[in-house]
Amino acid sequence: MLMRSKDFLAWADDWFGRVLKKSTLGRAVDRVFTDFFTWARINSLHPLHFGIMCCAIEMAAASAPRFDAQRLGIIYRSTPRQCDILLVNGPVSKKLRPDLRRLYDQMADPKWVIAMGECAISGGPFWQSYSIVEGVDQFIPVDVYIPGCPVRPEAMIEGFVKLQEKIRAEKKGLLTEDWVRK
Amino acid sequence: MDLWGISYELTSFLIDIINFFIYGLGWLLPGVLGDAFNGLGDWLASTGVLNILTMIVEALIVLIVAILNVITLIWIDRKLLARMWDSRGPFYVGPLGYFQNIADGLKLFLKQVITPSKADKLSYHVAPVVFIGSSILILAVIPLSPGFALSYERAPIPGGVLFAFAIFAIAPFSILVAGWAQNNKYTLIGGMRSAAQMMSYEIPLLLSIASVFLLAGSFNFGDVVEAQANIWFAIPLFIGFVVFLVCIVAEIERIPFDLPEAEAELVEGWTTEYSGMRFGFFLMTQYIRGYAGCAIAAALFLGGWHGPSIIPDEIWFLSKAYIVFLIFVWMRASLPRIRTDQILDLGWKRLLPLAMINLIIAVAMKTSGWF
Amino acid sequence: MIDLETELRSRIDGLKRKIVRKAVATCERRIERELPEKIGKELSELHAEKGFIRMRVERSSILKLCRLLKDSYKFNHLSLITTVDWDDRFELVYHLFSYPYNCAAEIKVEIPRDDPKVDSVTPLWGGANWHEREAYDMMGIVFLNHPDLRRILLPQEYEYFPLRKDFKMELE
Amino acid sequence: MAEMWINMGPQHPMTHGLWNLRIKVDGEIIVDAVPEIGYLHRGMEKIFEHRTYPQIGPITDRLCYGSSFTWNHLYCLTIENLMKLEIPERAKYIRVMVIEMQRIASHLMWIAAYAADLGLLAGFLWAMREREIFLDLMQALSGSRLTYNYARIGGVAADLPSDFERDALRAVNYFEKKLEEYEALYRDSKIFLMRNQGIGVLSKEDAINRGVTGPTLRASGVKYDIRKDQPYEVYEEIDFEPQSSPDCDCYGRYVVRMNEMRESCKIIRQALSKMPQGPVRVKTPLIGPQGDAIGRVEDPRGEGIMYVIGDGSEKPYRLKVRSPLFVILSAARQMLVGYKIADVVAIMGSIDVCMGETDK
Repeated sequence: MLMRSKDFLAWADDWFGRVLKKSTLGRAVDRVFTDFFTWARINSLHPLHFGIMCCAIEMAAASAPRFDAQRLGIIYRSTPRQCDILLVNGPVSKKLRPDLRRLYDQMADPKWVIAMGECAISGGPFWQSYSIVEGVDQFIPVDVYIPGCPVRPEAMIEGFVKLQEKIRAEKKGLLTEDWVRK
Repeated sequence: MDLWGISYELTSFLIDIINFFIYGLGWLLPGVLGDAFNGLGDWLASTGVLNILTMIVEALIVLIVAILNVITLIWIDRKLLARMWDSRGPFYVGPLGYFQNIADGLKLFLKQVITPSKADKLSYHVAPVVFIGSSILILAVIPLSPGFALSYERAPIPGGVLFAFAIFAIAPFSILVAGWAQNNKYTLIGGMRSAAQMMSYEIPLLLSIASVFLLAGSFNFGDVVEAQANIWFAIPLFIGFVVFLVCIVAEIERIPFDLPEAEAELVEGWTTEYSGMRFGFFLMTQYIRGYAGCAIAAALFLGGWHGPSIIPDEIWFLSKAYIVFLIFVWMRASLPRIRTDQILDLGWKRLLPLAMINLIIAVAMKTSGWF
Repeated sequence: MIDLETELRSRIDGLKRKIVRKAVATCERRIERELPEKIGKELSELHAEKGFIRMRVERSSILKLCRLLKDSYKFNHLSLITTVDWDDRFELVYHLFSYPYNCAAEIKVEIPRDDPKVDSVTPLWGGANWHEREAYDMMGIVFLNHPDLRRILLPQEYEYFPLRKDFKMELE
Repeated sequence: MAEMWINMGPQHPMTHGLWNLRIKVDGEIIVDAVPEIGYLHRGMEKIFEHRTYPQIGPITDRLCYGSSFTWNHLYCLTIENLMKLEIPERAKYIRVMVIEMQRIASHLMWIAAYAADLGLLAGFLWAMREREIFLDLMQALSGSRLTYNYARIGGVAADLPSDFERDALRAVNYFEKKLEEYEALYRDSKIFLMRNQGIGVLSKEDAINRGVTGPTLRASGVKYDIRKDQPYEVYEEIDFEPQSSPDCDCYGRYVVRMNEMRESCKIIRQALSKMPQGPVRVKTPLIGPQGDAIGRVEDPRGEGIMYVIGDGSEKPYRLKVRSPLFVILSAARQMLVGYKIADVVAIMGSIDVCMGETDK
């Protein structure tokens, strides 16, 4: 029965996890809280403050008074640790690719990726150039694609609304689902 | 009726209900077991236990009221800033976006907590706890009215103001530790800046409130506010009030003095590596400190809960605190960020002499017998 | 009043322009007269019109020519270094501008393809530094005596020189 | 504290785009700085060689997202020089007017980013608000908000829509009033002056030697504006004053840009009043001649040059772009060393970084 505190914590975590995930209790808890948690998630989408090319300007314009993305609770955070969304708004060059992957890895789960504009979707006008990755989905999973060259601010906000719909449809609870992406 | 009284009634009512069952069990069960239950009931109803439970209930009430105020302040901050920026602020979540902060907080609660592999584990996890714990402690001593104050058997906390400022001064320590523990150059610089800034602003801050103590002749919030029944200290000690406001903005790290977390150059400053609710703690704590700062300003300089008695005392107090906060919001909307050496210059070369002048004025007033 | 002012200003502008045109013409004439003597045979082409002086020079005397242009004719702004791949040789095109004389110069230098080396002009114009790094990055031309000749736009470990004509891109 | 290197970028709120500034600091003081660029390198010059002359137009829009029309126009100007085309007078006036609108929009983008860097978010949002007015005008012309593709080889894509003159005049009048509001926010703020005066000094000699151009050069006391000194289009017939400042610091750059916006308003008014009637476009050959040509314009960020070599086919043999920021960034070390970390944002913000043209 002798355990170190770390072992004890791991054991307790495992035991609680098993009970909650398997039993009806867990499902009941989830059913009560999932809606609540989903509400929190969809209403607080914080993208990473990261501009690449033209769409970055439209991203800035979207938070300006005319389009005002702040109404939806969209606030840009500068550090990837505190963000939910990686907004890729331009072509990804081969020099940038490892850095972008690292940014994605640094973000805390749950996280989503939006490919904004043609360049991020497929390389756009620079398709097949020697230094451009043809689409950001070649190395990170993308949830929402927003077409346009450049994307208009309205379209960007629409993309966020689409992402909200996606999260709402996923309806992931806290206990029965593992959030960490495999 | 005051807070202690309400809490006492509430607690004894709850204990009466519990004791109904305990004594019932004692009556039902025979022999030693029944005696034991009867003894438990007696113990619960004894004065000491009742007092301790009352204190817990009282603290909970104070905490909840304070947190509600803090949430409102965050909302006011976002809404008013947005209006000054010609936009709308949070709009869709709840009435006028009031629940936006709650959604943000809940989401942060659900986020993964990342501990960088090269971080100093113990201090990385302890620093946010120290930061938020010390800040919530400040709220304990701030009275909203003579009735609504944390007290023990109706005896107010002696030296409440001193206690508040002692606790205020703990924050730089935890910020420095947090900045160091994350093992990141930005956070280290942010932590150093924060420590330097807060420590150099403590001195003019304390000097400016020393003049208030001098005029009021007490370290208690209650006595200080009572001393302003005729005239607010902000009028005779106007210089001190201005110094105090500037210093408190520096202490709670808002624009123009938010350089420890200057997001443009230091990537969110000393919280760069914190994620999830640990970061949420930091964010919330800054507003808790903001609320504490505004409330202290209202109590020490703006006459606390004094005002025409049509409106309850608590509302008077809170509205004064909110008005001070509105000034901070206004400053944030219209001023750029200042630089490290300039902030220290301002603290040592401008505010400190002004605070000294203010102290001299206070001494002159006291000796001439005006107060 | 305002009409008078604009009238005056436009006249002054016209005068200024006349003076500048004169200065440009003087500069052109001086260069046409003096340069061939100073550089010698290696200056294979010299042609000036409307404040735009075209030169072609051997690569051994590019630094000498540039120093002369900068010191004697006040060409104080190096604007652009273009590299061209003519399949059998490389060509460098320098564009210089002179703020005081308000005239431009274009120097063309040919470099053999198998030995792409040329003197750096960074000691004369600090602004040439990155232009030359870019030329190295894109075309693989080595600048002698350059303080920091690394790739600038592409990753350091990149193997090709993409603007050379033999670097094919599947792009149609 | 020991000296240490700090990486600012590629993801850093200071960068406004995609580059990496490595600074070596001793405590808070910068002792060395190495800019690292190329994260947005798209191989533009290689792509140009594979496209026909009309196809290149839309790509040049993407050279600089802040002032796309300037680059589009520069491309058309260069090709017109190569083909020795003379474009209609009205098209020239329209071009001048749109260039100046683009300059205002670009400078507004600059002041927005600059204010956000200094922690003044009101400046950001206000400038973006006024920028929308000019974007609306451009949208009426071309149908697009950011990348217009409005200039064509041999003129402009279309004539002005109806009532455009009225809207443009109204926008300019409104904007001139708003500029005074900006001045109240910046020039009259003690903290703004404290953050800018004497910061990022680039002496006149250094500026010329490093090849710095545009507002940054003029803020260093050199009154050299390509629009005035080597006029293109119809700038010769328009009365305006090139702006310069003897300050050499961030504040000087601020003053130059603010005054340039005022001058741009004047130019738009004059262009509108002097604009003749007539066609806006001439027929152009699809095949370019042999030979080379150079186009040189005053971009909002500095001197933009395109150098084209034609080989007698429908594609250019070589099209070289001279980007102003590419050169100004190479002078970053001269501007940064000796100042504090907090000044990095002010200095790098004041030169108006746009990575699209820099990395090409």
